[in-house]
Amino acid sequence: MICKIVDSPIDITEWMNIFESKSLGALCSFTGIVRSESRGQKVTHLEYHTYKEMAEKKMLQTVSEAKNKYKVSDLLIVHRVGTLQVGEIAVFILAASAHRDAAFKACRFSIDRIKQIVPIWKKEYGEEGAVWIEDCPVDITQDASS
Amino acid sequence: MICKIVDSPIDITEWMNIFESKSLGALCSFTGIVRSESRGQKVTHLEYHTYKEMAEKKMLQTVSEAKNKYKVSDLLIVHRVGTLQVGEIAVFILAASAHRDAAFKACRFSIDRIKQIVPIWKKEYGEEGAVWIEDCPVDITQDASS
Amino acid sequence: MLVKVKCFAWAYEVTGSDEIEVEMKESAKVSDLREILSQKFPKFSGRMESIAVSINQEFVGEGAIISSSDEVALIPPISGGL
Amino acid sequence: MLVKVKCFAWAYEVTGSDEIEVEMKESAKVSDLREILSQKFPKFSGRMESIAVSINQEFVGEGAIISSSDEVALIPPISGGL
Repeated sequence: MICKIVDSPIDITEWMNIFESKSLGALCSFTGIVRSESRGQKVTHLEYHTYKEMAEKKMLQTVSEAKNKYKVSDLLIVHRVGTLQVGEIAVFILAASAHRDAAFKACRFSIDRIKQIVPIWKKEYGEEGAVWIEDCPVDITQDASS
Repeated sequence: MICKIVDSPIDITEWMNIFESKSLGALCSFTGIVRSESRGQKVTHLEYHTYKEMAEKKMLQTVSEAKNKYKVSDLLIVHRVGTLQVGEIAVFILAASAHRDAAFKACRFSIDRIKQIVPIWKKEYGEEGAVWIEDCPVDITQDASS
Repeated sequence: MLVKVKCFAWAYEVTGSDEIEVEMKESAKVSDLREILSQKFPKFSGRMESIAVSINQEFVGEGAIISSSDEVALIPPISGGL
Repeated sequence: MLVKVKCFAWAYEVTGSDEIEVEMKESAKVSDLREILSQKFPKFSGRMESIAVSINQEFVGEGAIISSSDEVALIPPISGGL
């Protein structure tokens, strides 16, 4: 189980082979990349801010929930913060399991869960100025580890 | 859209960055790795056989179905055949989309669909001899592109 | 007519060859092919139903008509992917 | 008591600081904190409800009691990931 918040570019090839492969079976990865357009506006760059100590704690909670819910053998979450250009990787998730169903579900769960409970904020810079993206007001009733 | 059957090792890092990233948003990958155990038996190696011309055709059908069903911008399927050792990659799938939901669904659909319609066979070699794995008798009523 | 039939996976092991030639009457159907093969290779017994048949790289039903120029194949249950 | 409150994202822009000090009565609750901040920073008006509050890096409800040694933070709607 690895959870990391980094402020330098994410090199997928560095992470893709992180897990010992002999007993894995299935690997599912998710990569989130900064798009050149958002909400109909041209994006020049993004700024990701974080409450780092809490974010790392909530990422650990996320992988531990995923591990309890699905039979995954290992899970990695790397999230980048700071200034990101279009085409750069903001988040990378890797779920390993003996079976594909668990790998897919754990990976999907993790990215969805990050968006619910991990304190990271995105400010989008575009032609018409900068705007905080407010995807999800935290619903504290949804936070309890299930 | 790339579909390939190869008989040499699959290098994920070669494929992971294949799509132009500026407008992507979400990438979901699936990697299938030969496990050291199967059906309670220790596996020494696998042999993948294929009906290559038809398999490539059915892989193209798979990506085209995935593209019709989900809003994916691009899709890659690479399947290896021949003799594979434990820990080696048998299949790699990459789905690119503006949104994560489509990327996950297209990737999952593709691996499931491959197992339904692409003529590839796996022979497992273990301590107690070799056995053809028969995951899925082809149901021709399920073949029609939907 | 003489029809060439590709044999994959354990169908290859049953027939002993990756391509066999089968003598059939004109306009024979897939169901006829199954019957001929079952008689010629008793080891298909009880397993013939699990085999799918393709003509020119498309899966076909029992009523499909085979012509001598077709690319016919026996497709045992598949197991691609992980 | 004096409580330190971390301000993230646009909460930082509203208060003008990444950490502010708030004077509160002993055993004050999260709901009290909101009230004090809304008065002190009128720009929170209409947006305070969308902020979650954490104490010692856990999200807490309105009735949670704050002590001066707690690490308190204002968490506007989050938008991590892609």
